Amino acid sequence: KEEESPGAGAAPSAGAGQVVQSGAPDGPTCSLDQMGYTKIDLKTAKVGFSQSEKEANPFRIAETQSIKDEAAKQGITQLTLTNANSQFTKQISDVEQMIDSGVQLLVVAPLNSDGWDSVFAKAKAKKVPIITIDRKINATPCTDYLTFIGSDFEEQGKRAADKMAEALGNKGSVAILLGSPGNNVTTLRTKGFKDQIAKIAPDVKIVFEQTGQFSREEGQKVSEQMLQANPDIAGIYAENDEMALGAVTALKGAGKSAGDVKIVSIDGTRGAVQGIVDGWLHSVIESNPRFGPLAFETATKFFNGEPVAQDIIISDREYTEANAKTDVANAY
Amino acid sequence: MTDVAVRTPAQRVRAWLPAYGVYVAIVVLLLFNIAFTENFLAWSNLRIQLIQVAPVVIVALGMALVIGTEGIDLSVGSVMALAAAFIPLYLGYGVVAAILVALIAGVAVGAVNGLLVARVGLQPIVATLALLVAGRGLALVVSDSQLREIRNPGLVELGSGSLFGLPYLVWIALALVLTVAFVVRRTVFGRRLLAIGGNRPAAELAGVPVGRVLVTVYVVSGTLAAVAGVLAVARIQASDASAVGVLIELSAITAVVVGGTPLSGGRVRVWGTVAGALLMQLVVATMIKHDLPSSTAEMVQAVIILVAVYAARERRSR
Amino acid sequence: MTLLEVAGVSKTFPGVRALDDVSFALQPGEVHALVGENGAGKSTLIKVLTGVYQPDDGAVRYRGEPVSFGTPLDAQRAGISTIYQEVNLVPLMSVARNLFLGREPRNALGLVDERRMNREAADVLTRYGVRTDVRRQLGTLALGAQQMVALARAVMVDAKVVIMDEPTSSLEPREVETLFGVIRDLHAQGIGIVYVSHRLDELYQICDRVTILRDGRVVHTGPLEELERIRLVSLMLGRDMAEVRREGVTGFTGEHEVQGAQPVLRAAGLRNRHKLHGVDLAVRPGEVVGLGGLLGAGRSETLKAIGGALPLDEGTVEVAGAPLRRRTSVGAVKAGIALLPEDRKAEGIVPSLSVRENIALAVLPRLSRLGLVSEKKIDTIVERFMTRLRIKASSPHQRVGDLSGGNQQKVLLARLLATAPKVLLLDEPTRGIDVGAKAEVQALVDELAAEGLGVVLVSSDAEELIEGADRVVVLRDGVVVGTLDGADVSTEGLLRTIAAASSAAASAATQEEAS
Amino acid sequence: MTQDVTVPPIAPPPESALRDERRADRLDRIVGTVQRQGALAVLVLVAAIGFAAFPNFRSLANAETILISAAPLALIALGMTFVIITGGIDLSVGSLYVLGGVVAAYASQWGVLAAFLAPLLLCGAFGVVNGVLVAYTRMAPFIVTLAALLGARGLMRALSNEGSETYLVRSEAFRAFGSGEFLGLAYPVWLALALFAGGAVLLGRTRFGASVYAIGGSEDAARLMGVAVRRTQVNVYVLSGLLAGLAGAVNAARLGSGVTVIGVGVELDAIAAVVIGGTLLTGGAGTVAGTIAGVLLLGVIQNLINQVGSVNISWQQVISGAFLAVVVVVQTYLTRLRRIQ
Ligand SMILES: Nc1ncnc2c1ncn2[C@@H]1O[C@H](COP(=O)(O)OP(=O)(O)OP(=O)(O)O)[C@@H](O)[C@H]1O
Ligand SMILES: Nc1ncnc2c1ncn2[C@@H]1O[C@H](COP(=O)(O)OP(=O)(O)OP(=O)(O)O)[C@@H](O)[C@H]1O
Ligand SMILES: [Mg+2]
Ligand SMILES: [Mg+2]
Repeated sequence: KEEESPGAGAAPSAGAGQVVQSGAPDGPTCSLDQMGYTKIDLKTAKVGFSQSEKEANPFRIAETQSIKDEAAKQGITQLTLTNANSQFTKQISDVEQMIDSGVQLLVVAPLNSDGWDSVFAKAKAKKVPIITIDRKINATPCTDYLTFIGSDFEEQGKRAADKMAEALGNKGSVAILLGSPGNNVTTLRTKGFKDQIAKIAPDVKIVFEQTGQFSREEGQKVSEQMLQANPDIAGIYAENDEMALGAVTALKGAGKSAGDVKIVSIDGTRGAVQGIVDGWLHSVIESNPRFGPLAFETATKFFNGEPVAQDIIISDREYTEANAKTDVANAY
Repeated sequence: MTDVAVRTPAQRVRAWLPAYGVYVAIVVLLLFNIAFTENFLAWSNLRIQLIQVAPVVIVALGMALVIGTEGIDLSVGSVMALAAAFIPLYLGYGVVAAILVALIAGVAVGAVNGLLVARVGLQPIVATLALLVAGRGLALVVSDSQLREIRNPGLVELGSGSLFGLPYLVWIALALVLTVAFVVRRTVFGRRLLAIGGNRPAAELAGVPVGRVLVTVYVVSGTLAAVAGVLAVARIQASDASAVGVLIELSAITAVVVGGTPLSGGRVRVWGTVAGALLMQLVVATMIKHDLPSSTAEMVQAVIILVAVYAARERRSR
Repeated sequence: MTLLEVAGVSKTFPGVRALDDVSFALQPGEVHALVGENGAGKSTLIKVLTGVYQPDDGAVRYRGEPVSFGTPLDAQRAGISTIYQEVNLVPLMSVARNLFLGREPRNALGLVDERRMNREAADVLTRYGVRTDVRRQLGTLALGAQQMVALARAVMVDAKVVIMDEPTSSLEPREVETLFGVIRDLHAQGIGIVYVSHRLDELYQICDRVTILRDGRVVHTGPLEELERIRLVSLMLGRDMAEVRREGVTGFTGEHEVQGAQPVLRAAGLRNRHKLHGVDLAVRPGEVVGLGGLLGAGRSETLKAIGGALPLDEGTVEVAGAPLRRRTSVGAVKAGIALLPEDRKAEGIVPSLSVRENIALAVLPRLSRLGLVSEKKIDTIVERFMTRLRIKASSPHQRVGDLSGGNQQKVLLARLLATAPKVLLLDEPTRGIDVGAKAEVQALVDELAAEGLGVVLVSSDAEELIEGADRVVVLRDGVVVGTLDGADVSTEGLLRTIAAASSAAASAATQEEAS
Repeated sequence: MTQDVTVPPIAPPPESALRDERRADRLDRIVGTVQRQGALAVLVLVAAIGFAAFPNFRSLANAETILISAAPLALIALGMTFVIITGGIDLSVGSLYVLGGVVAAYASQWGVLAAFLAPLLLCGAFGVVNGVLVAYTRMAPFIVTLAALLGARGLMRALSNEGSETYLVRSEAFRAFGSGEFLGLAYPVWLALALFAGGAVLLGRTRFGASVYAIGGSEDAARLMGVAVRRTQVNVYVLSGLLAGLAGAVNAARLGSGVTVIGVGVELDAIAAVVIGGTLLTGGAGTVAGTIAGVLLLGVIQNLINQVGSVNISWQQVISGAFLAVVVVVQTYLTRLRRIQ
């Protein structure tokens, strides 16, 4: 009896897995000996995963699902999941509690890049390796934590800038829909975008930047206000797909038609890719949330004594008019 | 006890300001925008402001009634989410059915709030805090934490269509404002509600069915929040249980208080509440349009709230 | 030297000039009566004297020096101790804490010495006839006992001036005697006392001088002895002596004609843990039944139980033969029982609403159709009762919270009468009401009884009880210990019954002790 | 100070009545104690269940984790207890908590003393503004502190480049305060314990404490009884601001940085803890001991939910909301039992 199709994410791990972009042989590596930790068998080990935000957006849903699926695939039976519900201090105590309860490997999707001192101290004392995914922590790999797997958010911003410059023919005014204030992802995606625009397209003017809190509703509200104050806006850079889709609704409400304003966003959810197919979005830079396979592969290697890279940057795809139609099924 | 009809001009302003301070502030802000904001007077812009303020006004109406009984309803945002969560599940049975289910959810949460406050005797802020937390959780459970896009033409039309040039949303809000104003002013229920807010034991002794009135008030607040939830879905053309209505309780309370309704109960200013919501909408819009960073915007908002409430505060003779 | 003095003081509230060029002087060692009708400005003057309100105009001088107290605390520090009109203590705090608030005994570390405080509090209060666990919450005490705590608190400190705004309004004759003892003592120590009361007997018993206020102005000041009682009343009310004399001072006319033998109210076996232990009461139409007894006898509880405001463990209430099924206030009001609560501030008025809304509150269903109120009908009713009870307000739209105490009481009466009840339960109906209004209220009770209402009257004013009631039921510790009928309804009869019950109870207690 | 007044002798109430009353009072006090310690009772119960059901819950390390995570909220709730007992409310604590942390981390470059003093000064100043506005303008505390919530958060963002800059703690001593232990308990836990002991004395055994209760019980009566109402009100808001700032500093020391993304909704947690602890939101009654039980109860519940393992976060919210309601219903019921006496 459901008439509406879910906007996103019915079959999360079905899509494309992650591909490592860099880091492999030449960068610094880390091994069991280097850290002085002991070998364990992952199958019988207790593993903990700390998610940062509610699984209420496609990215988080896909991320958690991918960890769960891969753990099941590897035959790991003792997987503990916690969710910090966007409260950073809760995440800290969640992780500390998992260490207390004897987990032997931690996979953490950090809510924030700083503030992990107490966790690291505890983990080191108990010799629990920590793999951080999707967001990097400002600390020393191979000492404080094992390794980081994820995208380069600044790079994503730069790529979005490239797309925007291309779409606008290097001139015109652009609005930025920022993510939640203070969030590292927001900071880096903003920095990458602005730096790159300044470098490659000085005639593209950023005339507006307001937070849309990574949510569709706020994205829509802010866009509505923005469109009234800046009727001649040529492009919108949304720091996630949800805000971009909010902006689309706002554009429709303002009587614009598809393609009048070029929208570039980041994430690669199914709804946004469909937006490209429909002509409302110009392009989407992917941020792949399917960390499970890579994370457990890395852990297995590590516990086998092999060296693993200290920084595993995955290569993110991008969706444009050219591939959107064919790849929409791959989006999460 | 001689009546003194003569008042100095200063006294007259002082007597007048508490009741009309919000309107003055609105006019000041309007003038500022007309002078300094591009395209401000365009109908399309004014229309956007009205559309955006409509859900807050609707929620604030219920909040004003609750505050009139010396209560508070923190659960409104979660009720919006719950209503939103039910919509896509029942759209298969038609728009009307889906909306009805959403409203029933609002009635149910309101009834629980009301029973906790009136019969069990919980303090309103705690009872509704419990439902603020649990309600949001329930909404996520119901929606399976998924954002669902809505393509039902009826709902989309409700969210974006107009009648005589005014969006449906605004018509609905207006109708509700008029109804609530009428209820407060002209009905037995309205008077009883104010008496309860003014002195609950006294109202009880005077034969006011306190429990029934309180439950009704919270049910009304829950229902209005559910209406706002439905409208939010229609407007963003998606049901997003995790984001809809977040922190709207604070916006609603601010609108009510800035509009001159005291938190201590016993009085409800319906039009003041509308004005309070409009004022806060204008403040936010002004700051967005002038692209102030969120830090500055928040500090400016803080000051404006204080000034508006200061002007509208109850003066006690000393 | 004058102790405390005001000259040319004025104070205006929105719409009301509460004090108009008032001058007043208190000498050391005198008891100075301050009298006037409800709303004359007595309480306002006291609040101006003690820093609660700032005067618009005029000066306050204390021991010769001009002063301007910013807060009541300043006045207290300077040696002016005040008992304000409504009991102003903190109900949630313990009795001892209330007594010592702001001057708690402290130990060497500067911390509150709770033990000493409780001991001293118990000592002090026993002297005022209040025997209770001082760690109890004050709010659980009867109003009279609370009033005694307030009195003890005010007198405990080394004050130069003690101001009492209607201290006896909820006291028993016995406690009034205690209070007078205290006043005589303070008097002997050369302390100046301002005494406000509507009970004229009391004034003549203990006051030296009197100042009469009317409509915010001083109309007379001088030695009390020289002032004839009738003249005092006429000055207060601003009417001719002859007119006052004709009307007499109490409004009661005597016997009522009981109509019909069937009681309109019958309460049987009312029981509530700790408070009522089986009270029976029957009132016939047109009859006024008084409830007598000492403070804490359970009179208020009996009324509340009948009015549905106190949960009962056992007992039945019938109105005109029909038993009340829903034991709530709502049910009682519907059945035709109207209760005037003792504590009008906490349980009576809705201060934020207007006079009009307050009067209409209980009858809204009757003044409305399909849930919509009819403003016209309300106006009619409100006007009728405002005139009938001579409610003094700047308009029907004035906030009740801003009315004088007596007028608030009248508004409440108006609310009750508007419901056209069959049974009236009046708990201290003339508490804090001026002589004029008191006579009016009393006459009104007569009139209502004549119209066939059953009335239950509780009053700590023995005279009022004797004159007003056809029958007096005497309570003690939640049981009926006697009934006075016909010629027995007299002050002596009342005292005799109470005394007999006391000694019986005392001997019973001794026996129990012995076994 | 007591004047000698001779009071004419009057017959005291009969002994039997007094005895009756004493009996009633004893029951009253027992029920009262249960009610006041209701949170503690529930805490013991819940902990017992945890002990029986989850081996990991039993470990000492887990207890320490609960305590240290609870420390900042405990400090905030302590200040909130004072505010709520006066009949007020302080919504700004969440923002002051973040602001305190950011400022402490920034100031730590000048040493540990600066790291503590800077947030105390700044958040104390916010407390002064709150207090003065509440006490002198008669604006509702709810709205005054709501404005402060916005203002403090705005200021925090302004100081941290719209929240994007996280200052790291530069003082080793300050960092050591956050991570060090004494007798097996972390310093922040000791600090919280000490302040709670101080708070209990302040509230229960000083004239200031008496004024706090009096104002909450009846502001008008307190004023007429000569309580310095305004000064007391200013003081409680300052106290609340100081404690929120201190909580921020403690948290910054523990995390090693001034994290900007925390603190949203902390005021509601603090209010919930205070109310679970038996303090009346209408003011006039409450204890510091109850608050500490309330804070721990919230921490233990969260810990237990995590012990269960993979409870969906949505259900977690449903459970904690329902739990809050149940605890408060039980408490209200006990209070009512007591009032019927
Ligand atoms: N806070 C206030 N605001 C407005 N009007 C007030 C206020 N306080 C008193 N009044 C008005 O001032 C007048 C004097 O009141 P006040 O309380 O002094 O009378 P009173 O002589 O003490 O009467 P009572 O014997 O009934 O206690 C009344 O008309 C009253 O309505
Ligand atoms: N002298 C006293 N000292 C302490 N407590 C008292 C005293 N007298 C009464 N009480 C308390 O008052 C309560 C009962 O008061 P109640 O209201 O029934 O009195 P009442 O007969 O209605 O008198 P009133 O009409 O003055 O209120 C009991 O809880 C009793 O303990
Ligand atoms: Mg008076
Ligand atoms: Mg009584």
